[in-house]
Amino acid sequence: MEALWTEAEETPAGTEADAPHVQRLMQHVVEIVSDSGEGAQTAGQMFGTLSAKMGNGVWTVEIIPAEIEPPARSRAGASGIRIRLGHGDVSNAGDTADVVVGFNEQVLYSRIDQGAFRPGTLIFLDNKWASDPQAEIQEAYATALADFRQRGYVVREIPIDAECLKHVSDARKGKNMWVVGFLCALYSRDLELPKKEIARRFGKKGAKIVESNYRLLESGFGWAQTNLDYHFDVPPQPETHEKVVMNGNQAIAMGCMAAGMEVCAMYPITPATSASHFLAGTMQEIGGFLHQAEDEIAAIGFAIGASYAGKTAVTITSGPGFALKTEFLGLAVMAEIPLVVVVVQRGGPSTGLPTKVEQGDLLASMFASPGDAPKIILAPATIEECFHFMVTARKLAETFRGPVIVLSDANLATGVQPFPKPEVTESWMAPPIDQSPWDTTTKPYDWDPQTGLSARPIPGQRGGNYVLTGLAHDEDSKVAYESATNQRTMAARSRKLAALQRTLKPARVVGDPEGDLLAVTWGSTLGAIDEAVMRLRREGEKVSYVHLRFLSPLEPGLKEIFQRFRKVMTVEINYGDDPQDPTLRCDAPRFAQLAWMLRAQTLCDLTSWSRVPGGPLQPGQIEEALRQQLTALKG
Amino acid sequence: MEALWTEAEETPAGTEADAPHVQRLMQHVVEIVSDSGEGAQTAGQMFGTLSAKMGNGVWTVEIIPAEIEPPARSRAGASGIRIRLGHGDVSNAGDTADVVVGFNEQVLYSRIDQGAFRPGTLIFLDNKWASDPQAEIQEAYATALADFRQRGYVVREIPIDAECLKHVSDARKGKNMWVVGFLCALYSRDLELPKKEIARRFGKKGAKIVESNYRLLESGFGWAQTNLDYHFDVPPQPETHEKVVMNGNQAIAMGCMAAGMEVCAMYPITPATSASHFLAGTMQEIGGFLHQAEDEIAAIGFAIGASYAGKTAVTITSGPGFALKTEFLGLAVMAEIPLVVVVVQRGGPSTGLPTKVEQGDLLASMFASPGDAPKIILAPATIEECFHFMVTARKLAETFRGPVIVLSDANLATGVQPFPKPEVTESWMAPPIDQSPWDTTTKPYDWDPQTGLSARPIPGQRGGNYVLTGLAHDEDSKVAYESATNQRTMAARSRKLAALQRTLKPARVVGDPEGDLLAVTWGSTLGAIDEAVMRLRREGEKVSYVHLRFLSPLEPGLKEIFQRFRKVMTVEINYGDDPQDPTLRCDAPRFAQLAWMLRAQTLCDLTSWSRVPGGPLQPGQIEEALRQQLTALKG
Amino acid sequence: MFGLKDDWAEEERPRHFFLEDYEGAIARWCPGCGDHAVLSAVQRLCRDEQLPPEKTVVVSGIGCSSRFPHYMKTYGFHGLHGRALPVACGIRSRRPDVHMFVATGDGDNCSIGTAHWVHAVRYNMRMVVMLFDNNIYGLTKNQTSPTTHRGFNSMTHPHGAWLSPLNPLSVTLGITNASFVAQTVDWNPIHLYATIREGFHHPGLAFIRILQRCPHFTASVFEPIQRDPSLVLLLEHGDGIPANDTVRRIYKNRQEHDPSDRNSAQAIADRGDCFPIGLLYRNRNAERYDEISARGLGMTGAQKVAAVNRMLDRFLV
Amino acid sequence: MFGLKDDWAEEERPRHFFLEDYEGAIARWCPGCGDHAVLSAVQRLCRDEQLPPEKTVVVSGIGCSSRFPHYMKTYGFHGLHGRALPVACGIRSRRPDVHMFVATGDGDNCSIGTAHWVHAVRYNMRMVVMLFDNNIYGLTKNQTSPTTHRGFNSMTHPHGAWLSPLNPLSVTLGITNASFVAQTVDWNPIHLYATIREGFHHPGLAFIRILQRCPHFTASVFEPIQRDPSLVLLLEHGDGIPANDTVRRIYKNRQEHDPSDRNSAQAIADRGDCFPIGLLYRNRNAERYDEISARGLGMTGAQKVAAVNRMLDRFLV
Ligand SMILES: Cc1ncc(C[n+]2csc(CCOP(=O)(O)OP(=O)(O)O)c2C)c(N)n1
Ligand SMILES: Cc1ncc(C[n+]2csc(CCOP(=O)(O)OP(=O)(O)O)c2C)c(N)n1
Ligand code: SF4
Ligand code: SF4
Ligand SMILES: [Mg+2]
Ligand SMILES: [Mg+2]
Repeated sequence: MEALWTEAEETPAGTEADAPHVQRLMQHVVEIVSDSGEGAQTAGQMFGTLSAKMGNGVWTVEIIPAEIEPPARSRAGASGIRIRLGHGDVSNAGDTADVVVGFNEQVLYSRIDQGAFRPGTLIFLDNKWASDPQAEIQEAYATALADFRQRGYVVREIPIDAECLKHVSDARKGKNMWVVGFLCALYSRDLELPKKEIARRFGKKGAKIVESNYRLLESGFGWAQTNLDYHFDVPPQPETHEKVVMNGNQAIAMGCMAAGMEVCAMYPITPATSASHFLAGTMQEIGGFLHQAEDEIAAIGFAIGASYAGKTAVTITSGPGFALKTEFLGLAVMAEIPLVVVVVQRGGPSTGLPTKVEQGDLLASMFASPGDAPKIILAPATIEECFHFMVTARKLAETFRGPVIVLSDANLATGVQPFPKPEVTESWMAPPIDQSPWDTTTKPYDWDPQTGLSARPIPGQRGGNYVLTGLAHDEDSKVAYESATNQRTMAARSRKLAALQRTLKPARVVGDPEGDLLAVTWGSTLGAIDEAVMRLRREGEKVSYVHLRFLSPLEPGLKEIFQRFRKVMTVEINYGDDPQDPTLRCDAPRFAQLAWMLRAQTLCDLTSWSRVPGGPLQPGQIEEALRQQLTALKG
Repeated sequence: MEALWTEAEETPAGTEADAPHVQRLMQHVVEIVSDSGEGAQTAGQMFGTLSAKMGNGVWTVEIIPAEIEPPARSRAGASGIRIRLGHGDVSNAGDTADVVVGFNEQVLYSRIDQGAFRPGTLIFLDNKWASDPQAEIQEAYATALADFRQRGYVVREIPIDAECLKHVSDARKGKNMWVVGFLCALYSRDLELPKKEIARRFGKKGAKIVESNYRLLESGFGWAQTNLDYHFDVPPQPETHEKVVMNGNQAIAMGCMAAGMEVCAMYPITPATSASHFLAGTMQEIGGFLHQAEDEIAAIGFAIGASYAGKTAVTITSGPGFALKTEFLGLAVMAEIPLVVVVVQRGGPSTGLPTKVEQGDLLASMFASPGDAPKIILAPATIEECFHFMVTARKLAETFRGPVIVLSDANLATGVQPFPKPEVTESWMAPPIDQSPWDTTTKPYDWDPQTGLSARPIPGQRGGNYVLTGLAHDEDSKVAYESATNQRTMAARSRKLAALQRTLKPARVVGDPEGDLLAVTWGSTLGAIDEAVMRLRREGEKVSYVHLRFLSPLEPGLKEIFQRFRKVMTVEINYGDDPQDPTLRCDAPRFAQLAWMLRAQTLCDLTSWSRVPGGPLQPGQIEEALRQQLTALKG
Repeated sequence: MFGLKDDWAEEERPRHFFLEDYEGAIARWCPGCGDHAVLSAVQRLCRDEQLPPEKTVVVSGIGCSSRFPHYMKTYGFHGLHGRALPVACGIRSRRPDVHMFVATGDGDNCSIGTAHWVHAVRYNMRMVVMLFDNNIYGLTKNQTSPTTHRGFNSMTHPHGAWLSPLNPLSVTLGITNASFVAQTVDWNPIHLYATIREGFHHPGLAFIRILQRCPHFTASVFEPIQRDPSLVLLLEHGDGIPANDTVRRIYKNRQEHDPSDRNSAQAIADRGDCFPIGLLYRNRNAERYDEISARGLGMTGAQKVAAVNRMLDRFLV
Repeated sequence: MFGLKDDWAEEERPRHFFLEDYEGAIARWCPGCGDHAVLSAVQRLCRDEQLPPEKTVVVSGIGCSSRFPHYMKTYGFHGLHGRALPVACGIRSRRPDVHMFVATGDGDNCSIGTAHWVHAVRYNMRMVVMLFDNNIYGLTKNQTSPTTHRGFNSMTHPHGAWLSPLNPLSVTLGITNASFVAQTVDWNPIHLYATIREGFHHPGLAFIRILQRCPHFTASVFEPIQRDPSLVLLLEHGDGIPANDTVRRIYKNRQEHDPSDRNSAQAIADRGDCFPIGLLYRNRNAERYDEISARGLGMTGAQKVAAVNRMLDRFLV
């Protein structure tokens, strides 16, 4: 199998060292961190976009503060962006930052808490605070600087504010463009593309604004050219394909429309809301609309109503909202109503960490509705899949006549990545509502004995009249109380999953099909696991991975795959007891979520490396965890 | 280990055949089946109570029609009762009926649909329909009679209506007492106790009513004495203990009060409601009250409010209502609020079979709340345990500072069984709200590193002031965003289950500790599995069972137990795919619910015999299923 | 209209619908239950309006009254307790072409469904919402509902309900954008029919509270009103529910009330001394959310593909 | 009161509370956010009433405004979105002794919490409910709420909200057993304080809608009202919210309104031309569910054991 991450041993071809001070790199991680409202995110997006245009692999992810308007210079208030650049494709946000531009020293602490830096991280810090009129600020700055150096970061003070003030009166509104210029110089690029971007973004606001941004850009660029004694270069590879760039929530929203879904019913909840924001602005372009319901229950009820009436709808939510939808979800299973439910997972349980990533809702998706409620569960692994899985999800929902859950997460939701522009075709689109007469010899639940599938009548279809119900019912949708009917109809609904599994390709092993260690993952960790495994393989380790996109039904062949490895473990962003913990002393430790399912299903003795850092797992951390397992296997 | 069911080989001591026509029995199953409103249930309860008073083991269970007032003589409208009598204790409703008294022939069909009869079942049928003025009724009666005989039932027509009319003008109001008299004669008892019961029950309504009931009782008794050529006897064993008799929902309600819980907040839902009905009538006697909330969400919210304020409360519901509570349940886990949640399981998914039993909510109880939400789950197995587990549940909730789910089901809810009168002590009762000053050096979440336990401040406690929150928080209940805190606090909540497990006794094997086949069960199936296993053991089969009362955490030692048997299987009332089904062709079959958990936990290759008949599993059915496994093991 | 098969269809012969075209399964309500009367009123209305059964959808929650769809031979949606309205709104959002009736109970609508009641009334999407108010939870067998009278003994308040009943008319009249609020009784078939008919022709959400007899549990509540028609206040107006002489003969206690006057409607609703029947409030020009939600219906697949491609272009690197 | 340790306690010295005794974590609302003003009003009220902090409980849902409890140094319950009221009712049910404030938002209360809003108002348990109405979802960053004005551009309606706003005063006044309905503005500290104080002394549930500035998202809505006090209608009455001369000087647009007159309160609430502030309705004698729920408090363990035993005896075989 082909890996996502290709890290060549040597410098890329044709880029032999031309100037001694340019360091050529396969990839680099840059962060811009500021107070809220200083525009770090715009700067980062611009830098990311223009890198992508040049042909770099790019992954950007926003750093969002917990409050709406956190006070200036607060430790919890960091607002910013991380941009990872690559010579080839970039599949995740990477490990610790290589370069950081900090607008003040305090905001960096929340990044430090998140483990975003390492000894050696190069920090460019605005030096304005060194001469702040307030003594406490001067002191705080000095203390932090010493602390940073103590931690091994390489700190370089730069006069962002001072330089900006040469061009604008309010530096808070200008620093971000200055930094773009600075980064362009740092990464050995010229200003042609950034200027185009500025013209595109600010053109509407008038020539003066554009002019002033040019000046800031040039100032940052010039300062860096003059004052930096080294530069980096992450050489791009010219693009052949047309690419689009967006975040996972935008991709989900675009996917909904590409699937021809005309109704999205939702209730706002972080980090799912931005998907609906996008739909709210655009859905009328495909003749659809977004319904903001009074609550999550009404949202799924509304979507179910639309689906029943012939327009398969989508509802988008996150954990707490999902909890409220489980009763209706059970109805959709029981009465076989096509429906797409997107869960953008965040940190739990309860309100938890609303803006942070977790993969904590897999088991809730499987089992939340009381009684036996078989449903299809998919998890996209990339931004691109966020788009395409929506098309798949609607089709599955209609073919298998029931709800399909798509598990995304906050990592995908806010991650930005370019991918080939999809070639949308009419076959992706939901057909118009069928209003042709219903063949009255076909019952409303005419379950196929092999697959459990059946066609459904849509209101308006003459002769199809039936009464949908959540009570146990027979083929005619008549309420049925007998034992035999109950057993038979439960089996009919359940076997739809078996039927789907028979159509799936066996799970794919990336790396060798046998070896010492196999990692199993799902969802947004794909990029990181791939990178970690590839690094270890390059060291000669016999490690491979399997990444699952179908969680219910599971992709076939897992047991056979697992048996060919000495050790199998899942890597997940959720909580599992650490069975090594000597204080646990319990013979029923609580497993990470996929591990739980795979143990039950395959009876293989899977363990896990699962963590809940409130952020994506870094490839380096995974590498380290896998390495420990490998060592243990050898030792 | 001691079994519940002791079926001696020979006739009980001291009861050697005295009259040739009296058949002595270890146990017998009687049903009275009528239209709704004919009082069959009162009759059955009376017959059950007086049998219990004499010292018989008794299990009664009501047969409830789906409609409120079903039309007369309708097949779906059967209303009635099953009484199982035993020489010793009776732990379940038994297999098919031995004796049935039918008030008309049509209602018997719904029992036939439920598989309640077998060839040889003795049916006493009111013959009034044979001469009904309406020809169709006469015909329907004749047709059914022929059909019953065809099915191998032994039908005996008796003149219930005609005999009653000799004493009362409206036979519909009298037949039930006549039948009690009839059954007393059939089961060789005298009328002393029944008369006392009549006096007790109807005394308040005046002497005339009592008199008229006496006459009906005597009439039925006399008719049977005169006309029956055989009698049965299920010899009682004189009681030494004081016993109480009630159904499972009443036991839960009584248990709530014995636990000193003063607040029950609920929203009506079958089959949980009757527990709250009982509390509504009685809770003021312990100074408490029942709150009927506007919906299930408000019900659990109200209970959580009361608990937070110092009065650990209970909320009682069933599947669809439970689905609505899962968001609040997650809050109770996250913020560590003691709370007792009773789920009286019914047939699912969705509205399903609202009055029928299922064990379908185990996995929903485990996993319904998004994120990692560890909680304690108990399942009582008997009516007696319904009572006592409430006392345990409140204590666990307070000690482990979180929600405790008690999984009952419709089988326990409506089953009636005598058990030793509990000796209530003050130590069972919740203490008054602690209002002493809080030691301010103790943080509101001062997690013990070994157990995760902590004491909680109650509003009113000076110095204890804290702000409870569902956001991720630290020891001070302050909102915390850092990785490390999130990992650490998740672990603190999770390890409470490990700590509890360390205090539990290892799971108990009933039968030999090793052998061919081990059945694993939970909840209301205990009586039936015990009976089935004991029958097989008496035949020499090497079969044992383990019955689990703690589902989360699981009772310790299961893996070791399982490894000592050639085959381990769960027996459950819920749906699992039949892996033998040749049309399934899928390598990820869907398991029965306990099987899912045990496979993941022990990695033993458990299978299941799980069914969703909308009724309790009969011991004979289980016996048959186990026998098939045994045969397969041998073959 | 859509789809393939229509092209092959024979010339459509004119259809005429009879009562039996709307008669589904045999109604399993108790004898004397008011639900029977409402069922026949709706079936008659469908017949009189000649609604194609396949173009008619009846939506309900859970409760005795919510069994309603099973007894109609139209499309039906017997959903979840309290959740009829979100489903009905979802259906209506993209189906301006179907006729829609909603059956809900006092527990279904005024207890667990309260949030949807308030918001669906505000959305004002075209549908007839019939609140079957029997002052009790019927299906679950006799528990207090929000409209149960103070002191009434139910299974959850065996010593008498604690609070005075919630008045569904007052609440509905308090909801911004409410556009049609009426009350009727199940036991006067003429007024019942006239009220539902008026609701059916209303361009928006018609909220009709039906005082519904439950002889099984609340006979003591409804028998007195039925026996003593002077407890009922008949609202009359040229733009109200038309009441013929038969109705007027029974209900001598009458009041002229202009249904466009919301404040006086609120005063009438709050009167504790009688049961007003008729039209309390109507505003034919209230904002309608279904007019917004149905925009863009009928866009073709090709048009959608083009639109999606245009949007994707905005994301081009 | 209860418990053991009390017996060992030293003689209690008289306690006096200062503002800082109610000051919790530093408030993290945006600068200029109206929530700050409400926080100080409540803290001042607590100080003026000398409420023991440990006897004061602040309950909230989720939203910017629902962060309120964190900024108080009392007991607090920051629960789930929309669910402050059930929790508050549960607390009150067995705790007549604590003082209770509820902080909720227009999304929290009027959207997801609608059912609890209606029913808690009906239960009328003693507590001060403060609806922070900023016409927007603040915490989740700018989505339409039920009280958002038609045409307002939010993230979920970037082309303008479709419907006219729900009026929380009208809805509350429509709820049977509502006993205290008032409105005030965050930017007049005197009126704000007087209103909350009046609510605090109300024997029942005091519902106070506070027009709350959200400079971050709805500055355009509140700035005009703040700038032009003639848009506000000051309700005056001997039994209303006392307004001193400072307040009367600002709000020249005034009306005498008897808060016992519900129907005229409804008419005032429905006026579209101004923002009434003051007391719309008060009934000190409305039924109170907390008087029922607290019955039997303080029964001893021994009494309970005896009661349970008596009940068990009824089940004796
Ligand atoms: C979530 C949920 N909670 C509770 C129930 C149980 N339940 C079914 S119907 C009903 C109340 C019915 O009362 P009402 O709405 O007044 O209808 P009626 O039977 O009186 O016509 C209840 C509580 C349920 N089905 N689902
Ligand atoms: C069940 C659930 N759904 C959605 C959310 C997301 N959410 C948090 S606050 C909020 C709205 C806040 O608006 P409002 O109540 O008006 O308070 P404000 O922030 O304006 O003070 C939403 C939708 C949530 N936390 N839980
Ligand atoms: S219980 Fe009442 S509402 Fe239900 S069917 Fe019977 S009479 Fe009608
Ligand atoms: S977003 Fe609005 S409501 Fe929230 S803190 Fe800021 S100003 Fe206040
Ligand atoms: Mg009702
Ligand atoms: Mg708001």
